[in-house]
Amino acid sequence: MIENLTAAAYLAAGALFIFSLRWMSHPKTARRGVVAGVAGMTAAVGGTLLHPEIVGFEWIAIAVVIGTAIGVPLSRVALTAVPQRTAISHAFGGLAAGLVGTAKYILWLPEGELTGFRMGAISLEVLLGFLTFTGSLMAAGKLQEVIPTRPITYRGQNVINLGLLGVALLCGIGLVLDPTQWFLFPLLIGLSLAFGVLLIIPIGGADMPTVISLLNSYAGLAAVAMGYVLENKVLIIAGALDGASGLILSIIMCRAMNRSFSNVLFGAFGQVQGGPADAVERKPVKSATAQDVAELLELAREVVIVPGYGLAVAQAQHRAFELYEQLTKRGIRCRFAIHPVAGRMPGHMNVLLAEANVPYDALVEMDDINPDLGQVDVAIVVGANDVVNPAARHDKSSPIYGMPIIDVDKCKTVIANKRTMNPGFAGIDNELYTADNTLMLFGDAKAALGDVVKALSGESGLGH
Amino acid sequence: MIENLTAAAYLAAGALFIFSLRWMSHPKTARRGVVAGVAGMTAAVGGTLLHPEIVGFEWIAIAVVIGTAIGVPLSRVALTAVPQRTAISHAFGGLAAGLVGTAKYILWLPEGELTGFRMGAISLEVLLGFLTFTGSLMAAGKLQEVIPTRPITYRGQNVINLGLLGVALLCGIGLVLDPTQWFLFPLLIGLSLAFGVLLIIPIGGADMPTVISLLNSYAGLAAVAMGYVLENKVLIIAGALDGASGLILSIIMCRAMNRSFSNVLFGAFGQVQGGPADAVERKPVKSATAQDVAELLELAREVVIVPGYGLAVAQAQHRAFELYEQLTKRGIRCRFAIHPVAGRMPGHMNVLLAEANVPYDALVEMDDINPDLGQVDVAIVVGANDVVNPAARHDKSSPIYGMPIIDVDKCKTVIANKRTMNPGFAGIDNELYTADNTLMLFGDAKAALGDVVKALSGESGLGH
Amino acid sequence: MHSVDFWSMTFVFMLAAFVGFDVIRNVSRLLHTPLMSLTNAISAIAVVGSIIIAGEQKTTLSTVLGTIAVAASVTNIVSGFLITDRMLKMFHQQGQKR
Amino acid sequence: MHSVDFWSMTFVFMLAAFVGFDVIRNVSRLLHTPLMSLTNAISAIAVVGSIIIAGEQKTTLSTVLGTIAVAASVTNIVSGFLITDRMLKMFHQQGQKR
Ligand SMILES: NC(=O)c1ccc[n+]([C@@H]2O[C@H](COP(=O)([O-])OP(=O)(O)OC[C@H]3O[C@@H](n4cnc5c(N)ncnc54)[C@H](OP(=O)(O)O)[C@@H]3O)[C@@H](O)[C@H]2O)c1
Ligand SMILES: NC(=O)c1ccc[n+]([C@@H]2O[C@H](COP(=O)([O-])OP(=O)(O)OC[C@H]3O[C@@H](n4cnc5c(N)ncnc54)[C@H](OP(=O)(O)O)[C@@H]3O)[C@@H](O)[C@H]2O)c1
Repeated sequence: MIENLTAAAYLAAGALFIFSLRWMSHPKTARRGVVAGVAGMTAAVGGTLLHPEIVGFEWIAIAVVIGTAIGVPLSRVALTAVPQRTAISHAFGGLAAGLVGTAKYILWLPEGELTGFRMGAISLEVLLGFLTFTGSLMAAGKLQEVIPTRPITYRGQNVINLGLLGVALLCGIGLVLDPTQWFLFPLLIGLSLAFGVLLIIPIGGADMPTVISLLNSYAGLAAVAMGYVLENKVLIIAGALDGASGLILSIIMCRAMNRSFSNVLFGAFGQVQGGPADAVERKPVKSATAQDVAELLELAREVVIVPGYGLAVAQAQHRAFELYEQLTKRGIRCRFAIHPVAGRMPGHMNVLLAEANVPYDALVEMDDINPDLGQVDVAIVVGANDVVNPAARHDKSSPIYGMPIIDVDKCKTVIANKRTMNPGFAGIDNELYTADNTLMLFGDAKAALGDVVKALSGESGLGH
Repeated sequence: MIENLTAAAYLAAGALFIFSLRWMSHPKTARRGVVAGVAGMTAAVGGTLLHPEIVGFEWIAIAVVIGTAIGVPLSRVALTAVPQRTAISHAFGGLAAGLVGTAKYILWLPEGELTGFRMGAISLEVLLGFLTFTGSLMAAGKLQEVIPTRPITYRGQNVINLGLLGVALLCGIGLVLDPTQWFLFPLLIGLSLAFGVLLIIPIGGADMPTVISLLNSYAGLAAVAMGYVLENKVLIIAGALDGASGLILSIIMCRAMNRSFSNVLFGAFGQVQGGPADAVERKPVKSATAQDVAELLELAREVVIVPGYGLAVAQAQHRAFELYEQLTKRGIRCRFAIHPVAGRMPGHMNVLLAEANVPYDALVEMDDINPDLGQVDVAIVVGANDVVNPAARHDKSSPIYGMPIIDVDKCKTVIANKRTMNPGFAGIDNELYTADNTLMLFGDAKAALGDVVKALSGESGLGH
Repeated sequence: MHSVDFWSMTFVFMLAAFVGFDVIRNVSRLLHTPLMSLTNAISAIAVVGSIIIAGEQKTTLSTVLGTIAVAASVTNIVSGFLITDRMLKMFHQQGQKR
Repeated sequence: MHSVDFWSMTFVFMLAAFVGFDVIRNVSRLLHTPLMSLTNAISAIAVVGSIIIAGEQKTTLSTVLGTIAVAASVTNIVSGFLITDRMLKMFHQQGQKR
């Protein structure tokens, strides 16, 4: 009877998780998705608590209190710290999977319950769990810049890493053949932990979002392995959903950057190549003041704002919203053009601008806005660089060649805001800044946009 | 070992069926979908033949020969007979499910293997299987017009039908409670067979496509029930896929007709309400000759052809293609506007026109073409009626009010081809024909379009 | 049937239903007629059950029923796949040879 | 583990993977950041395994490991759902009140 209750609860949990993700297909239903997720998790936990093997709830209760005490503050971080938070969370997930696998090994070893299949599943779970643990911690460290963000590479690195992984797999195989060779188990754990660290070291801080997504996928697969170990189908479903999600997001990122997985994992792309000092004889740039920009905008009928990583760094989203409001008030059509990899994580710009109250129907995806750009009078590029670099379209020698970009150079006038002439994430110059129809608006995005808004509202007084 | 082989084959079959349907998402990959389907079926059959319980293959071989002998000619029917063929096929599917359920009952009864759960699943399988069998045969008969197509209704019909279903369900419950009450089993079969017939009698011939789709869904559910009986997961997967497909297609049809399921099943809609004789004082219509039409077309820059059921009846698709070719050759942009329920089955127009060599990129869905119709010079409505009836937009008292239509009345000129002023499927008048910008081209679609093509090519001789 | 098996089946059914709805919703409207005949062929999966009944030859009656069921299913498989392919062959793009 | 169970698991995995790919592909690009935290919360389903280990209290070591695992999972559940909801609350349409 209780068995059936538990099974029904797990079935419901699986269905609820699926609905949860389905409802993320549109902002209108997305919050319902969270409710479904919470309901699913409640069903899964409830069904588990019915398990007759559970003899005492005290430790569970203590753990829940601790988890809640850590979890609540962790959910209140600033939006700019969301990538780090996600990474830390993956670390916790990996740790849990690894520990459950370890506990199962310890419990089943004396009972002689370790069939080859179980041992294999446990080995996989432990490997994936612990490498996700240290890998995610490293990723979080790089994102928080506690650990140097530049890729650390040395000769033979890939050979060493793959060798380590190979030895770990051999340990797993050894255990499958004879689970009583218990010394192999701590070795497997140690190697997994070490592999997680070494895997991340050669990857630049800026590639961390892709890596985090991949780690998400690994965490999902660890849950699947745990599902096989515990013969629990809700673990398999939830794990598969996560695995798919992580994989798809990293594929989207790689595609939008026109790079391959192996290039991200082994390419050490995050380095500034050459750097601005090397750049020889740059064409002169035309620079403008906030007042100039305001005057230009007043004459425009259609304006597009292209936000990038700089907007996030400067926390300039609220100024961007004020600018949007000023323009809309004057009857100027104003939209935001969102590149899929603008910023440092998928959907980065969307959350930031949503936080600043920008309605989501004003956020237009690259593919939808590109055809319209010929009709746009002024494009304002705010702290974006690579995602608007025309070299991606025509310069076959450019490292970003082939990456789809927002074609702001087709707009009548481009205003580009950044602090210096330094390159962005990809470390390359951007001919957009020296184009004839581009005006540079130098300065921190928050301050610069603020000045433009002030100039706009001061002049006309419409908003007062 | 063999068990594992079978299980692996079933797993592969399940995955292949899913790929098969996924690849139907685009005509480019669709033929690959058939290959995947065949591969999946081969894997499933192969895995089954490995079953150690199978002691002799002679009957299986004979059955395969018979099935192939019937199947091959059945696949060669004319495209207009496809709905009937599908219905007959569903009948075979239902029969197979019902017979397997019956055989399992007969085999398990003396062995005492009939647990309550198994008995319940068998009852469901038998009920769904046999009602699909007779229901589909009736539907095929109505479509082939072997059986009178008009709905046959009488007072208390719904009560009798539901009563019959209720008794059948009671038989099932009785069997679950005590499977040895074997006389209940033939009663259940008989009631299921009768219910299938009675279910279809009150439904008009023209509603058969929706009914067929629903029966497809039932056949899928019968396979699912068989899966539970035989504890076979590939049956459950394939059955669920079919169940979903039938349900979605019937929902699409109902929505496109702006009707509810219960209206289709109990509404006896297929009757001609009032009929043309009742129609009082119709506005005069303007009629045109093929020559007039050809002259109009020569001056057009953009033409849309709207095919309907009459095109299928007249087998005029080849003429329509010739017209399309003539126009395209002259540099006139010509497209086909496809309403989701034009014709008598979902996708009817698409297959017909594809058969006549029209490229699928010239077939545009209603929602995509409606916004463009204001710019269209000439719309040629070929044997379509309800799907272009503007009453659906504004006349709240019309039975088709709310049904989305192709807004041909927004085109500069409309040419409507049909044989008479008789109404179409819904049995109502169409104000489009009396509109100021409409010209009627009376006659059989094949002949009429043929004349237009002749007039066009004769005049200019461009094609010669 | 053990309750474990029942739940396994039910998990599979739940997931397959989700897959089915997603997959079918994405089928091109162009192809709804071939879709009907393709699912028709796939629903002939009942052949799996029929083969076992016809092959295990436990009683004459069950063998006869099984044999008829196999014949009916094979009819669907053969005609379903053949006609689907026949229809799909007709679809071609602008300028594309057949 | 019986081979029957293994195959049940594998069917569930195969189907869940299909569902996962279809569902995630349909997630709005607008919501990719909240999606990451939502899947993060869902992947804390490891709590199910952790609770059993922590609750069956078979050995001290296993109880300790289980307890840590529960704490880690609960952290993810709590923070994952809360931050997702926090982010989603920010999204609103033109003219729509918050
Ligand atoms: N979104 C993702 O998921 C993701 C994942 C991995 C990698 N990436 C990569 O990240 C890059 C994103 O492109 P992006 O155009 O958004 O950014 P970007 O190319 O990195 O450029 C950001 C620009 O912002 C400027 N900036 C920095 N701080 C600023 C401030 N306080 N005020 C004003 N400007 C400031 C910088 O110039 P100054 O220093 O001169 O001010 C810099 O040129 C792409 O190359 C993409 O491939 C994205
Ligand atoms: N497609 C589906 O899946 C489906 C399913 C169920 C129901 N339906 C229903 O079927 C209807 C389909 O609309 P529709 O506009 O395609 O068809 P319709 O409304 O039934 O009209 C067909 C027209 O074709 C004309 N016609 C018949 N034979 C002809 C011939 N040989 N040459 C020229 N014209 C001929 C008829 O007029 P004359 O007799 O004057 O020639 C009739 O007005 C809708 O009401 C829809 O709800 C469709």
